[in-house]
Amino acid sequence: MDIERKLIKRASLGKLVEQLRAEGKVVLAPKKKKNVVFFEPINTIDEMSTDYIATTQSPKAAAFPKSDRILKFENGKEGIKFEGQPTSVYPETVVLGLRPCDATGFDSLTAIFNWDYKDQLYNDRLAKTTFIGISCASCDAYCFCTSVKGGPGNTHGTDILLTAVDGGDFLAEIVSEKGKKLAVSGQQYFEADSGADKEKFLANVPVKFDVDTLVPKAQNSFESPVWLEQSLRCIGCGACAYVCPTCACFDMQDETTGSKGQRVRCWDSCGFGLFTLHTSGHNPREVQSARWRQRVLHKFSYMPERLNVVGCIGCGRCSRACPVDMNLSEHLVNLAEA
Amino acid sequence: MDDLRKKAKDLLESQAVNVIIGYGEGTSGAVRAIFPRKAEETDKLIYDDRCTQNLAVYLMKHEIKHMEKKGIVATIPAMRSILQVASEYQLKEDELVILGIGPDGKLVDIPGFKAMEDYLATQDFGIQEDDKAILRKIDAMSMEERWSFWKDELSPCFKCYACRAACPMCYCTRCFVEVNTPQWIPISANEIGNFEWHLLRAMHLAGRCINCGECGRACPLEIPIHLLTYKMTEDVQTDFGVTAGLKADMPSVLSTYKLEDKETFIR
Amino acid sequence: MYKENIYLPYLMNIERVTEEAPFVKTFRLKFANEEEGKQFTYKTGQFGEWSVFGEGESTFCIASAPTREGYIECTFRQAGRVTSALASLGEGDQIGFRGPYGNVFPIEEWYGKSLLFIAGGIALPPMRSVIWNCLDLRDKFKDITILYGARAVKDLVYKQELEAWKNMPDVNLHLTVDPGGETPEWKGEVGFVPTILDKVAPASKDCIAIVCGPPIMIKFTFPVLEKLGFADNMVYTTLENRMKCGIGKCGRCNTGSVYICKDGPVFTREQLKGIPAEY
Amino acid sequence: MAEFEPRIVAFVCNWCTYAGADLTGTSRIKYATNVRIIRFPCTGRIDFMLLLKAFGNGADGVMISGCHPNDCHYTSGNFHARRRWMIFRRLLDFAGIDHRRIIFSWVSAAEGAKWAQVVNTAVEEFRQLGPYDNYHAASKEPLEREVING
Repeated sequence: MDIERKLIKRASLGKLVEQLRAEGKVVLAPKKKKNVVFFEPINTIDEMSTDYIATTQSPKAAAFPKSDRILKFENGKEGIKFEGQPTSVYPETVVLGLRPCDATGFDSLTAIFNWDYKDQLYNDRLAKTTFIGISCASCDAYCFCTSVKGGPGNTHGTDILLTAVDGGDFLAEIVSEKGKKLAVSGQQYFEADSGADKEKFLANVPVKFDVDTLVPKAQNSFESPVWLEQSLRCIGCGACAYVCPTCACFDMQDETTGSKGQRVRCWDSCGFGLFTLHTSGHNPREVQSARWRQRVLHKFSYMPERLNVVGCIGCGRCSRACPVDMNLSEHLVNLAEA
Repeated sequence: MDDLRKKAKDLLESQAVNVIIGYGEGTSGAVRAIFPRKAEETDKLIYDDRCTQNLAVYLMKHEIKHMEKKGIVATIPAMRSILQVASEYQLKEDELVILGIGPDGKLVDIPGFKAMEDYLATQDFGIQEDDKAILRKIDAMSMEERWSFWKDELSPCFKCYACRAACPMCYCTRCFVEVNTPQWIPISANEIGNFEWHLLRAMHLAGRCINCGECGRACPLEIPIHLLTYKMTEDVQTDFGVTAGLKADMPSVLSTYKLEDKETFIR
Repeated sequence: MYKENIYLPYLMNIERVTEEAPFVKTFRLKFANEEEGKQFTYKTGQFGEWSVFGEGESTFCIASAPTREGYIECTFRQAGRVTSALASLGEGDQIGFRGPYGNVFPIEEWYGKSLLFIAGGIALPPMRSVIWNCLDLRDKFKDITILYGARAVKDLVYKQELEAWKNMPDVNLHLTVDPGGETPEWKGEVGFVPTILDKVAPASKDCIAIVCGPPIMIKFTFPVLEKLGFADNMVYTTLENRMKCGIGKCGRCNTGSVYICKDGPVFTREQLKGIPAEY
Repeated sequence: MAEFEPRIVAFVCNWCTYAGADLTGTSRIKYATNVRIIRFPCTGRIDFMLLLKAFGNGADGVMISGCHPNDCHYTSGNFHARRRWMIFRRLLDFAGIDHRRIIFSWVSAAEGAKWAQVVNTAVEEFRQLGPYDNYHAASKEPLEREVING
């Protein structure tokens, strides 16, 4: 579909949010609490923060929440009754203010969740979600989207991409059918394109490495000593994985009260020591270096090989969230130059 | 800083240690832990105001534990962690060389645990004023306000366990949240599960926390969880007169008792 | 929109419980919904996610042979949260089962050849599915040799079936227990599996070896097979790693870029040599 | 409206309070029926986690009772427990969890009458406090929020 250019005034964006809410849609937008920015439901645009490079928490929860019910069960006298989570209750959702890199992140998630077996929970949530992205006018030292074939104004993955242009109004690029539908239902808020030069308003994100060189190198680096060297200071928490927009590893757990309960899927991290522990006590990834290697290679070797997609979008969240300054792009540069 | 580098270099050259756990330059003005294992790498060691991470956490890390003799750049919180962990029989004195750093940022000569105890006895290490102010603010709240405060603070927690990973005292190979027969604490990060996790983690640090504040600093969501253990160190001090991390052979507060322990609530 | 929730298990009724060894039980299971049972098919080598509602899921192989219709069986050792809960259940109770997942033993490719099964301890269950499958198609194969070892006599699983195999004229069965694990009545071999394999020395010509056991047993068995002349592509094994989903999503079981749940669990030794050993 | 009947879980030690409660019964002393007693080998074994679990599963009040100081069957279990409760009680208070809903007592095997009196008083106090709504609300259907918000 051809991208259609429109203009939306800042005030109109607020009215659009009000209309979406009036239609019963959940609008998730960046909200700031201290220095941390989350995607949370908003009622009016005033609640939305614009003061962020990338949000602390990625928008992946829109389609892959930190805890998600798979099924409910009940142990009764006549045996066990269970039913899968009906996905019809998932709300129509609009994610406003995600970055172009974030939108690309759903490619990685989709590749994983649809690898042969199609994951209904994820797909049904995603199908009900519309993404209104906002291009990046600035970046910081952790950003490296341009190194993984992204860009601060990339339209891929968003349904509508807004770019703040002169005077604070937004250039609105209507990218997908979903975007078009939304733009039509709120057509009074979209005006004719002013012809602004989008590129002029985008951040300049330097390219740190060439991903096409990196991937083949990563594929041959399993035995490399870099993993131990890089990961000595890693303390094995899951902060990087939990803020990552493409990390999809999960755990499945049963939670019960009395005779009733539910089976839940919740986020997990390959960085945790017990992630791969066998019941026998044997652990294939006994040490942190093996776990760090798994994290990097999963994104830059295994996913490209098996799913034809690089599992990283260069948002830099992992490095910002890391309590011990494990800087991913720096390590990738090392690897690419090794 | 030159003193530090020189001492580290000497230690590695004389093979008195196999590794130095210290601070180096990180990215974008950040500081990170570095692990020089060759004398020439000691030039990368730094020490300044930005060096706040409690490096004692690495003494418990599998890969580093197995490097046998280690030197560690230890600020006062790190020294206290070392003594505390040693009192729990997790560290041997002869495997460690301390490169002590005083409050003025200068190298202090700490030849052993005894010297460390003596040095710490001369130091002042209360809870920092800003944290103290928040503690008093919470104390002054009504019970309902405190409940709302913590509910609000803990609700974003997604259980990445950075607080646990950053803590030198959280060295269990299997934490109570990972004990699953039965499963006590919910794995999923839900409201009450987050309460249970943080309160019980704090309890497991009762009489052991040395107020380095790493847990709060490590939290990617800026949840002030360190306040829980800070409050508890105050309580342990009030009730039992004990301060953690001052002696290498101090019995644990909660596995000992006194006949005269005074409470007012048992009927 | 995708219609089906891929994590929904089948509800299974426990028809029979067999105590195999200390802490080891076999469940014979029937589909609570007969229609589901009729549509269900699987092949030997595949595994599933077995669940106790309220405790969670656990991964292990289907221990019955697809040639035996109308039920499936699983054998498990009581070890963790789920298997302990399973062990507390009895006939008439219900559990969940998701599957079948993973690849299969290519039995059709083995037609006309001899078969050598080598198993240790609790690793006989995945093998038992293959053994019965092949025995049910006995005339398709030449010699069938089974070498099975356990730590002690009491730890040998499927004791009745071992007896049955012993009495089959066209099956060579060698049982062994580790030194010290024998009882006064023990008539089998005493010694570790690789040692006994070396002693029995089956001919490698036109023979497929299927090996399954603890890592230490595998480690010492492979060189013996090599010595006996078994080519790497004639040696099969089945791997296990911790899993949650069983279908390539949860991110646990991969060893390098190979996912044990999807590319395995059955591998030839030749394939194993080409992948990192994260298992 | 019927009077609110608090649900109470009592964690008691096997050697003193459990025997004491038994004596209350055999002595035909009537007392409030709101208490579900859970017997432990010793107060030293009553993990602090269990208190939170009791509230999470719907209790409005919790009672903990064991041997008087110096009477512990295992010599010092109750002394250890006492230290733990001193700290835990303050921590709960700091977290905004209502420590008035946890009542501690020493009740010996001979104090059947005391047990009845302790329970009756506790029930009355818990009744005054009302149901522990905010804790129960937080523990109920923990995933409902995530499911709705996506």
